[in-house]
Amino acid sequence: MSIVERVGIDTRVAGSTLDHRQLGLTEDDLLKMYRCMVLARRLDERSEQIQRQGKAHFYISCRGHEATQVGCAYAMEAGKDWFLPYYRDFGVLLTIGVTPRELLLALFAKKDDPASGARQMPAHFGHRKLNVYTGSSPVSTQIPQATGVAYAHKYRGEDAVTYVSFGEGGSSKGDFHEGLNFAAIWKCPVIFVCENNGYAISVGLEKQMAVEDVASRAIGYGMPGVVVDGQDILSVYQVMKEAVERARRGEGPTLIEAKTYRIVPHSSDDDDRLYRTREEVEVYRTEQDPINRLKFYLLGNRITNEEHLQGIEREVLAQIDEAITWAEQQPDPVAEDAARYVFAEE
Amino acid sequence: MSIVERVGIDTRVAGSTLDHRQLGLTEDDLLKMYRCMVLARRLDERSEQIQRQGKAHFYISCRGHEATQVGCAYAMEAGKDWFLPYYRDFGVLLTIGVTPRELLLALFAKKDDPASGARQMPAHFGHRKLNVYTGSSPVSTQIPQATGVAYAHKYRGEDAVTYVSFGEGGSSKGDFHEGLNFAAIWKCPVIFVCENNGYAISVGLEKQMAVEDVASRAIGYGMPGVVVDGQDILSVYQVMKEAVERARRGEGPTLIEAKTYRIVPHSSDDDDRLYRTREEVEVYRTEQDPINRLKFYLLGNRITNEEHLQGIEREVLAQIDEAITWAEQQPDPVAEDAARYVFAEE
Amino acid sequence: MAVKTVLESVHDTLWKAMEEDNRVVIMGEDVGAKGGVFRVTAGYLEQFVENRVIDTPLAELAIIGVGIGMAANGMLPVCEIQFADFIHPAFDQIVSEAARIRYRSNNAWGCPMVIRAPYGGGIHGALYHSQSVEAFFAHVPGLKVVIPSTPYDTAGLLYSAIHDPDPVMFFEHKRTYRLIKGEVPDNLYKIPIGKADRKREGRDLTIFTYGLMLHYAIEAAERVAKDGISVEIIDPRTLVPLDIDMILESVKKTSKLLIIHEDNEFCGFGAEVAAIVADKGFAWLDAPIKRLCGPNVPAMPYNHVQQEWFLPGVEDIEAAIRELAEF
Amino acid sequence: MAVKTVLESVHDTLWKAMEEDNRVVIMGEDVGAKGGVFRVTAGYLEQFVENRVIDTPLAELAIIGVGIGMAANGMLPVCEIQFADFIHPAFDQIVSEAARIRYRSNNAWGCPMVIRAPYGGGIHGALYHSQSVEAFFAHVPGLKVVIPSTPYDTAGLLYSAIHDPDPVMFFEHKRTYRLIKGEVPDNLYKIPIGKADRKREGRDLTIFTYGLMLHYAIEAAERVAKDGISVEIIDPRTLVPLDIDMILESVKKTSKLLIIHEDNEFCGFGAEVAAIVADKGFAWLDAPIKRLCGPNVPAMPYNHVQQEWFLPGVEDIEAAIRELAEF
Ligand SMILES: Cc1ncc(C[n+]2csc(CCOP(=O)(O)OP(=O)(O)O)c2C)c(N)n1
Ligand SMILES: Cc1ncc(C[n+]2csc(CCOP(=O)(O)OP(=O)(O)O)c2C)c(N)n1
Ligand SMILES: [Mg+2]
Ligand SMILES: [Mg+2]
Repeated sequence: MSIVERVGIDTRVAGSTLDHRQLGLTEDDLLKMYRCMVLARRLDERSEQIQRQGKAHFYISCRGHEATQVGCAYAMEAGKDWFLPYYRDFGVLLTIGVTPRELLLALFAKKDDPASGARQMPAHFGHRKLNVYTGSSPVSTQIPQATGVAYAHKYRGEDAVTYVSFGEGGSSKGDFHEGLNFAAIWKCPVIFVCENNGYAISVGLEKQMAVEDVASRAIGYGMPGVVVDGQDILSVYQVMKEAVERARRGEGPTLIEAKTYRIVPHSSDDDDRLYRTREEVEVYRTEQDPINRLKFYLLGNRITNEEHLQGIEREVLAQIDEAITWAEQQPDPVAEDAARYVFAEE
Repeated sequence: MSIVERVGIDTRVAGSTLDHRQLGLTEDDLLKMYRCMVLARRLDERSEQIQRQGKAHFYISCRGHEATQVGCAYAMEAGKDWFLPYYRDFGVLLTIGVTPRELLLALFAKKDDPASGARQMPAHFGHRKLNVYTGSSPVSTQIPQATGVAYAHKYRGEDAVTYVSFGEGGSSKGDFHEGLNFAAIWKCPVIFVCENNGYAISVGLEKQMAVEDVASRAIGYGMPGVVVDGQDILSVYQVMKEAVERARRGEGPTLIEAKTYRIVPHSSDDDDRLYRTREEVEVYRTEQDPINRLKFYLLGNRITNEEHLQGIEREVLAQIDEAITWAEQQPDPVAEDAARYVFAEE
Repeated sequence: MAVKTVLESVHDTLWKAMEEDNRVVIMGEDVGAKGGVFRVTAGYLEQFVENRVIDTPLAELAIIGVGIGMAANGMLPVCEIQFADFIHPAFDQIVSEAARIRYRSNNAWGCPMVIRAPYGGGIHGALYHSQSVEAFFAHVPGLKVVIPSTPYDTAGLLYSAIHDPDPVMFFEHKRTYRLIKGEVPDNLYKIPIGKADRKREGRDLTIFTYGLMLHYAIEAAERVAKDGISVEIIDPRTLVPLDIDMILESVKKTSKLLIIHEDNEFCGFGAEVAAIVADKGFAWLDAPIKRLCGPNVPAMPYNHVQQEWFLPGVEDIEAAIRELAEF
Repeated sequence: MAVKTVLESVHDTLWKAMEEDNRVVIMGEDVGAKGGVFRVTAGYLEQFVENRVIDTPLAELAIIGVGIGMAANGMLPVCEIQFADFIHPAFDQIVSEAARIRYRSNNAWGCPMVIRAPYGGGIHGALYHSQSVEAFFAHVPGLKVVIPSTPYDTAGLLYSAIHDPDPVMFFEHKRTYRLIKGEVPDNLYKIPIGKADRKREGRDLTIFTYGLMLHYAIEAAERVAKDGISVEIIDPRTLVPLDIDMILESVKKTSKLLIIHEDNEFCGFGAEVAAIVADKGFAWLDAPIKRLCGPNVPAMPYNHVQQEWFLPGVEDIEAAIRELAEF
């Protein structure tokens, strides 16, 4: 018995089975999406290098999740909607307008890091101007908070929507349960996005849950639960857009589960050979790679050509390199400033 | 779409639609069940009186829940199985062999109260010899604990089953989520019984959840979810028995939701006229009263007669009165003993 | 000025603050139709719309977590935890989240919320309806911790708390709710968070205490006054920030310090007061710093005999005063 | 006797305790295939059956809650919280439940479990991978709190903890895992919970400290020794029960006390030590009781400049010793 809607699943093909025009997307949109994904990927790779060179203490990756992240963010309205992303969501942040420079300030632990002034590790996002709420390390604490943010929008009669994400590991915590239940009762305009990559660090799905889909929990709260192929950006965009519209119409929250995969270790502190095979990873590095899938769609549908895509690559790399050079030279925070902002200053 | 099994629901009739013989119950069993229900009810009423007379500081009731409690407990094996009841479960305790005397020691806050030596309020159960684990006030903390108890049985290859109960209010807490998920993953032999009486103190269902059935959450954990008419002891016994057998066979946990009603205020500190109508309550005091329903079945099927039932009443009342007189005369705890058992004594 | 109980003071202050400012909402278990288990919000649901008097599911983590989100997005939530004993499921949301929203975001975000909870014993609440929890939260930088003990302080501090830009833990001793009465101005007013109050002037000995014990201490001080022992009583009113100056000033004068609280002694709040004075007030001390606190058992038992055993009473305080005064 | 790191000491002790007794199981996040994020349980999954090396869902409340149930039913669970910072979601299960199973049941039930967690900073773990949490739990009657600082103490105390009839919080300073080496007997042995250890003998001044700071303090003491300042260092090893006698004995000898910990000062564990000494050791004191602790900010920042700002270092300790010695 299927109790969740399934979109794009079981059709894991190169490209997508959907047509972007039916989703209201222009070719220009597709290229922008492509650019965001490539930007996230290359920034990620360069960040890994920087960490390996000993220039950063910590690095955590979005690699493999780009379709999910960019697809979700593209369906939101930057500047108006609110975001409570989890630590992998580089693709979300870049899509809504956070710059590589800003993200690199966090990687290099620099004073002007807009998220935390280098108080927190990289990937603990936050961006006041873009309504990205400050995040922390304990997983899933952001879930009930997102419900509260959305409650406030609804309370004031505004039609902004709140995005909140977490891994499938995070769905095991009480915060998930309590946050979704509250949102369903009060029909808060919030979209819960579970990026299910099959592992909570090393713990595989069968030790995390006895069900196939996290989305199957939605029915127990009274909201739609949708499973989507998280490698296919068009499928992701489709379900996210529907959920956002539903929320804006005042019909309440949705739980979206994107089946995805992280193709690198959990973080710079992890060695994933301890718990998964190289063969398994390889699939997601090749045919199931989300960037490859969009590329295949773009080329297959003659929306663009290899050359143009390579141009995007070059341009993105140049942007990143410039940002790295810049960010690395920025100042460290001042030691004594660590005493500030325990409380508001007068 | 129904994602839970529904037993006895939508057939809320006087008596039961089931036949006790098909459930493997003898007429003697039925009379024992009846006696347990009456014992719980009368003890409850007398406890209320005692509290009103100022002889106890606190009283909390099982009234209305008797079919659920006695039906569940009757399907368990006393002395072998384990119990983590919640505060309303007087019917469970009496059925497995805890005596009115013992329960009254707690009500009068006497030294020999087997649950806590009067350290805790009444209805914070515990009975070492009968495998009733010590309970507390924070709701739902017992849920993951029950999973752990059941894990230990399974670990040692024993076929004991663990019963744990909570109100539908308690199902909103993270403990519920984390405890059920863990039990499903490890197929622990535990039965989760939700006594859904429609209120968490004053908070009605529509402010507690956006779904009809707590049991609909079972599917999100990967265990059967069953809704049962909690006023019909035969229906309750049936689903509980199946769940217990399933657990003994090593097939894992079940979530049972018994739709029931408490026909008195939440506790001696509550005034239920603030949040519900007298008409609503009246239904459950009359045709939907669980004792009436079994009585109707017993008389309708000519299993016994009014006279015999009145004999049971008299006998129960005599037992309770004797127990009250006895318990009231027992000693208080010694003041300085309150310093003991923070840690084990050598 | 009307004479009110502590309970009425909370009721009226919250009410007026909600009337005054739409951003203020209350949320918690049974705050709606029932008006709260202590009837603090009696009549609110009729007066304000349902989405300002939020009956929550039985889920403390969500009460705080959702409140944090509201606070991030322009509201001023006043979250009620039904009994302080039940605050622990929300410990992570309070300690890891609310307390450090500002710090971790380098001042980009704030968390203006109030977390109210009735605490304390003496009402036959047994192990789980009697506890004091202030020491946990006082240790957490980023939280303000307020414990008013009179109707006047309650109103002024609650109003300050609601408009404080940071999260405020607001603990009300439930035994004082109906027991303690006092004059309270009709209008809304603020008492600054971080200022102690000298509840009694004296020369021989300083008592630091708050909550129910404050009232017991006053009674004990009156008793010993007849024998010429002059006790000064400092009510901190807010444990964080703590008004260290007033404590030191008093110890400088009296040279003796007795710390009293209901919470168990070991690592209780009194330890911090003792530590501060043993450092900064060392030179003035004429006697050991004494603590009179709840015993180190998990909480007070239900049976009245053992409840009394747990709670420091007026006689215990009197005895402690006499002993220290004679040192 | 082999020389081991603190990490190896934990690894080997747990391993042998599991070999010896089937009731012992470990549970936590990533303890299985990965062998723990610090590799404390590396190789366990291959050696022991899967249901003794339990990879749990990401759910700390369940890790403790399920562990309590196991402990009730004849097992000896050793629960791992991946970082002490993530213990708070389980706060209610620890404080309201594990800590008072025995007390609330009047000794009918017990809760023999160990809760292990790496804590402490200095590894660029920032706000949420660096915290000290011992003060919270030390305040809770019914919990034992153990913080070993050497490989030898770690092995002996861990084995004692596993066979203790009550719940034991076992905090390992993660910076010491690979940094601190020492001799450890090959066999299992017990060090009694509740006995402090004089890590250094001295005459002029007593330092009370534990964890990483203990090692810094030893270094600082060596430095000042060259100038004739003789420092005694008391390592409590267990914060609860606390070996008050050894502390008082030392203060009686030296007349001066410096308390050092990494956790922030306000209401930190050091406050209790100061309070005890300011009462029971008052007569022997020749100087104010001093504390050198983490500052009162939510936790240490990520950037190395600010991390260093937060953590007391050998120089800071040296300066504090000199100042107090001169008093
Ligand atoms: C409460 C808490 N416990 C443990 C951790 C340590 N931890 C960080 S990420 C992680 C796994 C998260 O897995 P998942 O939610 O599936 O997200 P993914 O990393 O796979 O994207 C763990 C255990 C944490 N951050 N917070
Ligand atoms: C964690 C926690 N929060 C609040 C309370 C106070 N409280 C006691 S019972 C109760 C309502 C429980 O409702 P439900 O679970 O539906 O059980 P019922 O009483 O209806 O049988 C509340 C809020 C508590 N005991 N524990
Ligand atoms: Mg994952
Ligand atoms: Mg209920």
